[in-house]
Amino acid sequence: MAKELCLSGKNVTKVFGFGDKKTVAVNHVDFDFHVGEFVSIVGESGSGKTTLAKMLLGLIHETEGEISFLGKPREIKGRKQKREYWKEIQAIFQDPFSSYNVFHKIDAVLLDCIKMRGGKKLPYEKKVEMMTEACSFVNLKFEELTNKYPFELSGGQMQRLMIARIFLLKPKILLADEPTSMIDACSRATILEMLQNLRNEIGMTIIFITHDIGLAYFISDTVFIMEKGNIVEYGPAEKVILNPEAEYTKRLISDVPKIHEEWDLSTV
Amino acid sequence: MKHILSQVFHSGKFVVGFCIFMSILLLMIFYPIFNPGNPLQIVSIGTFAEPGIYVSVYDAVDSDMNTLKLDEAPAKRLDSVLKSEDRVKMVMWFDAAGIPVDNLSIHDTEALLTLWEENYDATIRPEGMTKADRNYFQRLDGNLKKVIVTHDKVLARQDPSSSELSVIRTIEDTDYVNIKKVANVKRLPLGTDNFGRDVLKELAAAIKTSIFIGLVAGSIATLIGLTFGLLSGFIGGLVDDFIMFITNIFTVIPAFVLLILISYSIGQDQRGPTTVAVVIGLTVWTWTARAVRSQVISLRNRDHVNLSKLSGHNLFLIIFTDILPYIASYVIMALILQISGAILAEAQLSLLGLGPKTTEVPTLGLMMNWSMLYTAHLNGYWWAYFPVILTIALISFSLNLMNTGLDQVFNPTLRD
Amino acid sequence: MKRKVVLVLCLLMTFSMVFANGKGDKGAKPEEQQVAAADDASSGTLPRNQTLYWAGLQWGSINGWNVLSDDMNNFNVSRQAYGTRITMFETLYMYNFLDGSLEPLLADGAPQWNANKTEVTVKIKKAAKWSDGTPVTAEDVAYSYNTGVKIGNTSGNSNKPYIAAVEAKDAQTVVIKAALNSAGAAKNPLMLDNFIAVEYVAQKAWIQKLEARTGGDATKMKTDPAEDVVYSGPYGPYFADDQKVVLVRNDNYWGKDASMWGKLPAPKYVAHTIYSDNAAGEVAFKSGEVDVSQQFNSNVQDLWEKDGLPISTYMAEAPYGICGSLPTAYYNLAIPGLDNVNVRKAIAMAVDYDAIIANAMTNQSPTFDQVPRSTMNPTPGEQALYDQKAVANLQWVGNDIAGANALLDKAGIKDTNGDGIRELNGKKLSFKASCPNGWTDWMAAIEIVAAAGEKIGIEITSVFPEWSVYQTVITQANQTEYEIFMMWSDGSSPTMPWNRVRQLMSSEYVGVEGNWSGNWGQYSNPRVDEIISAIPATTDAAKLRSLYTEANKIYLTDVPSFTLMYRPNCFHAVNESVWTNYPEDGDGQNIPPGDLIHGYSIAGLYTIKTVK
Amino acid sequence: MGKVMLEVKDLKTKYITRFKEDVYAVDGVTLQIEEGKSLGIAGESGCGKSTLALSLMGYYFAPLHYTSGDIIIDGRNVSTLDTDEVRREVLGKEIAYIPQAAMNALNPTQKIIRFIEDVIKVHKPEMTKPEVYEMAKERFHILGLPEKVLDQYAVELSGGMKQRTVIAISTILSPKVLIADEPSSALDVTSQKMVIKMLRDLMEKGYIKSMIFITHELPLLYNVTDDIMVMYAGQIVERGSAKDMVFDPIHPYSKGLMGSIIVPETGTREHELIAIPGTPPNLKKPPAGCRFAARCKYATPECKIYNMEMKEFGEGRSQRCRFSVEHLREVYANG
Repeated sequence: MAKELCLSGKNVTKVFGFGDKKTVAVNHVDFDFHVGEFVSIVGESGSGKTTLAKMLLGLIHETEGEISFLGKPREIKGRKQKREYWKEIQAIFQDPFSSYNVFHKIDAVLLDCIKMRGGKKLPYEKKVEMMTEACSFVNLKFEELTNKYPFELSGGQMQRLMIARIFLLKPKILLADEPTSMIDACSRATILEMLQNLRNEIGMTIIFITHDIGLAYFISDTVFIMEKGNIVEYGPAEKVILNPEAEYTKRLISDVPKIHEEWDLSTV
Repeated sequence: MKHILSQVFHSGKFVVGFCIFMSILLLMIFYPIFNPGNPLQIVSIGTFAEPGIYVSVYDAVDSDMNTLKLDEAPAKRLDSVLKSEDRVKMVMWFDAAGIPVDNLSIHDTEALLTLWEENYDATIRPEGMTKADRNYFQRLDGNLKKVIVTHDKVLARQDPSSSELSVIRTIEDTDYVNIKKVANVKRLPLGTDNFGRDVLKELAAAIKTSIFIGLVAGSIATLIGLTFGLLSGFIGGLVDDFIMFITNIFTVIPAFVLLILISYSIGQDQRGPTTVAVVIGLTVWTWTARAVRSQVISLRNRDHVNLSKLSGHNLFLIIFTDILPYIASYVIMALILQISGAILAEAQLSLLGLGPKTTEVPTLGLMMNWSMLYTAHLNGYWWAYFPVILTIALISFSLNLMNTGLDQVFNPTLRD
Repeated sequence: MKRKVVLVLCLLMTFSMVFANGKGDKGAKPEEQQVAAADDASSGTLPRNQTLYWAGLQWGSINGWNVLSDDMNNFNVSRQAYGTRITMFETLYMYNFLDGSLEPLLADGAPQWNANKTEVTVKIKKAAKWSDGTPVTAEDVAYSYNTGVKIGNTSGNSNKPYIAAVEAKDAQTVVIKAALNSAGAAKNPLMLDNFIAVEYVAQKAWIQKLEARTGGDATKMKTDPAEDVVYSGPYGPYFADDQKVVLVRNDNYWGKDASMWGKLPAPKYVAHTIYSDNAAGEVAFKSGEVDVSQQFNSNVQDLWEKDGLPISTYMAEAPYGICGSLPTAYYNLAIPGLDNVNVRKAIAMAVDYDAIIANAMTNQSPTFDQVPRSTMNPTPGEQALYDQKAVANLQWVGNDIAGANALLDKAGIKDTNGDGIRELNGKKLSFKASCPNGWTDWMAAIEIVAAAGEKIGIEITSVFPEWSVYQTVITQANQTEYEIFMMWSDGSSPTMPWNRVRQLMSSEYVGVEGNWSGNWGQYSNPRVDEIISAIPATTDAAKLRSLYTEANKIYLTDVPSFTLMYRPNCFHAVNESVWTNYPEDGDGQNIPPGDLIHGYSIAGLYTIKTVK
Repeated sequence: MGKVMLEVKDLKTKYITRFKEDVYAVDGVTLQIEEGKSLGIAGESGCGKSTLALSLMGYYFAPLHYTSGDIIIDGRNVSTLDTDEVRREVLGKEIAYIPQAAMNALNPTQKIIRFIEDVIKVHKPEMTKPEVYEMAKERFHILGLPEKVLDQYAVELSGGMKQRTVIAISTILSPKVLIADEPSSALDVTSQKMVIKMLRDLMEKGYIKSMIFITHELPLLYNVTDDIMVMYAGQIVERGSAKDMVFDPIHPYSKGLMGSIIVPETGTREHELIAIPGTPPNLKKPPAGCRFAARCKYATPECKIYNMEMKEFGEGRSQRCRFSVEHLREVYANG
């Protein structure tokens, strides 16, 4: 799958605080994500994966290093540039309950996407059509959702609606920050399936942030393992998970319970 | 919205607070309608007329009279000036003046009065009797003379040029006037104050001013606090540091001291209710700023804000749609507290003589100030200050109660 | 300092008012406690039935006993025009403001004037002795005066222009020579009367001791606390701190000699508890801890009629006392609008004085119906000095809205633009009326003045600056800040009512910086100045009467100021819980209601008895 | 068959909300655990797992209320005791409970040994402080916790260490039953593994006689407990040995649950995930019939009418679906 570069970083670093309180959240990492790739960034809490994600999204600025988008250095200084950039990269966050403005109806979320895609002046019927399509993409019925408030939905439905939002926006890159960690296992499958559909049907690049190495293995093409701000290992999922090289990766895998293999408790 | 309202009105505390506050508001709105006119108009000459119904004597004597034969009338009349302690004192006078009082019962009114009529002499200065006592007996004597003689009273008019008197009518002790027939009857439910103003009317107007001050001061404080809190919390960084520096300065200096200093330096002739309200508003915003800031900081990291950013919304849109609605309940609660605080602050300031310029508008604090300056509290003119204190207490109590009620609704951790 | 105490007390009172939630008297608690504390701290030992307590004369602790000083803040050594306080230091004569007479104290017999009224000779009583047993001599009188002039205290400064010399003829004879004008007559013989009635006599030996101690330095002499003071009065220092001042009777007082009182005053101790404010004093007075109160008790009749307390005033009925001063509202004549006599008169006519008297003075003042307005006190003596009939058509009783409106309309001062406010020369008539903040009776009066303006189309707003600000402004010569403002007039004294006419209208105060004396509105009329200079030298009663009548005619015509109420020289209410037989109206003793301390009212100390 | 340590018969408990509505969170649970055995409870959030854990202690406080049923610990029925007796005689001694965020319950201003002293004081007041210290030291040593922890403050410990310390403190009196409600879900994988090892040690060394382990992480459950019980909407839908449950689930809900297991090992990527649409029913008004019927893709209209009881169908296995085991196996095999 040698494809063109979508997002890449060189020496990307993020430092929080000054002096004694200085913490290096992301420490000179390099990465290349390709178009249409399903990438997982795996790390435990405090590994800097969420900070990296926010930098990729342009929500926070990198302290050092350079992020390139579609082969060109990313320019997101001004508001306009940011707006343009955000048409190409979007996100789904961990907690569906906090991802919604509880004061807005569900329609508002979707209408906002249509507006962002320049469909502000479309007739309302057209908009409904688009929204219905988006909802059906995530197995939701727009008629049942319209005029409802987010708190009337279950967590799984909310997260699916988030994906519907992405479907409407059709960005080049989707950054999914632990989208299933707050969701029950039964609904998780649906979410994962829809993410795969986004990649397969729209050709989106998906950057999947997770602490669950099993999940990363299950879903992604490429896996990046992060430890304390560093990328300690990366490569195709099969290789990294089944034949890990880095000590950290090995430990991570051995610490996770399995069902077919023996879970060795003596190693702790 | 409807849902929130219905929830709010399910809170017992809120409803009680709301009812109290509404009744105060109703008093404020409707009393002036029933009793129009300038609340600062001086209606009584002299200070502190007691609460009650005042009947114009001038008109009463001209009204149609009915004759009522009431057996108890003379006794009542007498009782109004001759109480049992007066009887005891009369005996004391007889004693001091050396009049034998053997076999005299103080309940034997007739004997007592006869003896008094025969013997009392204002010029006698019995040994050991104080002047206060002598004055007392003179007053008693005067009062007795008025009631024990049941001759008709003659009403006469004086000719201004010749000073001659012409009898208009005689008034008998059985003459009564229906109060409805008297042209001028003034009800003063709370009497008059030191200036002779109708206290209830003034109170209604004062509530209005005080609530105005509360609203203006509360709005200013909330506006400043909200703006600072939003900017500080949402933008962060240097802006946050700077705003928090100012906020801390204001927090460290006790607001009331600041208030006193500012009010003092403004000078009395500049202090209208609006100025006082602005000054109060400018000194008490810190609490709101801090509360809003901490709320905003926790909200700032919520994903829906991030998502809103990713949707390309600008700062103001995000603040207005994604931040403000979330903190609206806090802000409203803060506003309620600020209003109640401002009303109290005005009362305190005015009590110290630093309130709004007097006598253009009444405020609750000014009413207290005046009644205190006239030592109403030492002399038992309760109607001049107690209703004011009660009103202040009720306003503050009801607002705080509403706030607690809202807190229960908006802040689920306090739910049981 | 006092302000702070007041502040703290106000706060305390607020709290007690708010939390006590009810009964009016609960608010009094802090004061009561304070009083109780003061009692325990300093004078639990003073036997109550041998002590006479005052209230309302002493605020803050005393600075010492120095009779030559002006700032001892000591109610026993301070000078009052209507009768110097003579418990400790004495004057030659005692002034009686009831009838204006002079009773000899240190002096023996009436003062002897020479034929052309340029000097007065006073004999000193043989019996008069200092507290150290030495006799009081003419030399003491002369030395006291000369020292006053030398060190420049108030006494010296105020008498210097009118007194040429005070000389001791012999041990018992002192001659006071008036300063003469160009015509060879006394500049102001009234000031000599005043001198012998109000100026203290100090001991020459003690003054010399003081001079030796201070090296004759004027400032040091004036600030010395004089712990070693020698006095001639019936009482001497006993105890003083920030809670209380107590004097003890000198049982060797010379006055028990038959040539003076023939006995000692009744109270062994005279004491003044220092109260933080009027309210505290009032509470103490009501509870019987104070015998004689100089405080203004609003609605004083309530004390006996409602509260049934054994309290009485000099007169049983309103106005309860003898009024001797005229709190007056001055027009600032430099203000456009107020320079128009019709505006001035209209405002003065519209004011509801009955409301002021009922409200501000709670009827402790005769009304202008009872005593028509003039420059005179409401005492019969002063009232007789002018022809009331001649000015009757000029006197107004107030609340004459129709008359005031008619006057303004007639003068063409009308509301031309329909905003309800009249204009004069195109400028709307809008004035600020002020008096010091916290002076409640004056504030109430100013409010009523402001209310009157509204009724006649003149906008008057009330402003109450702090006294510290107020006093600096009004004593400036050309201030334009206050437009209608209140000031006092001096109380009864031998120089009255001449001095009052002068205070109200004399142009000598026009343009004077730091003017504390009078005519703050800067009125100027040459004829009035002539009258003022003529009165003191006039002895012919008819002539005097015509001069006063003319002065009043001018005053009532030009209206440079208008009196708002009559006010007592001092308030005098007594609580008879411990002492009784106080002087009273109509008791034939002719002792004035001067709190038993001012001038001849001290005679009351010899008549009071303890209650059985 | 070993000695029954914990026996629960038809336990029903409910929440009473602010609006006085009843929520039937545990609706007729029957189970038993033998000495030396551990039981895992699995299910989605909102299925009543945590409520069951709370209810099993016999310690009820608002808004949780006991309705009916028995809880018998080692022959003693604790459901009839009042709250005070439960606290004094049962908690800690007979039954210990470790909630999800137990580690945050430690007062940061006290040394660890003080907590142990507190626990002992209630149940064994005769022990002196040095004796307590000795005993704690020994227990910590055996469980592989450093002794110095005893003299440290909670703030000085890492999250994993804190959680292990809490477990050690809770089991210091060697309770007969330990109820662990997601004891490791807030920890990183390494700490999680240590906690699990410690629980295993406690069981193996006999400090606890039996254990109930609650988690939504099935691979963990598979590795920790002997038996697994699946809960749905306040009821148990299936029970069996861990191995049977993971590899041969019978009830459609268990089937779905097990089908969502993802572990980082060979074969995972080829494995197809099973999704269960919808959400668990609102327990204020539990549906008639099979509670899972609304979400079950094999359900027929009858499922929504008939409410089934647990049926045994093999060695220690039982399930609630009205279809036969054979029918279900056949259906699953055909996809």
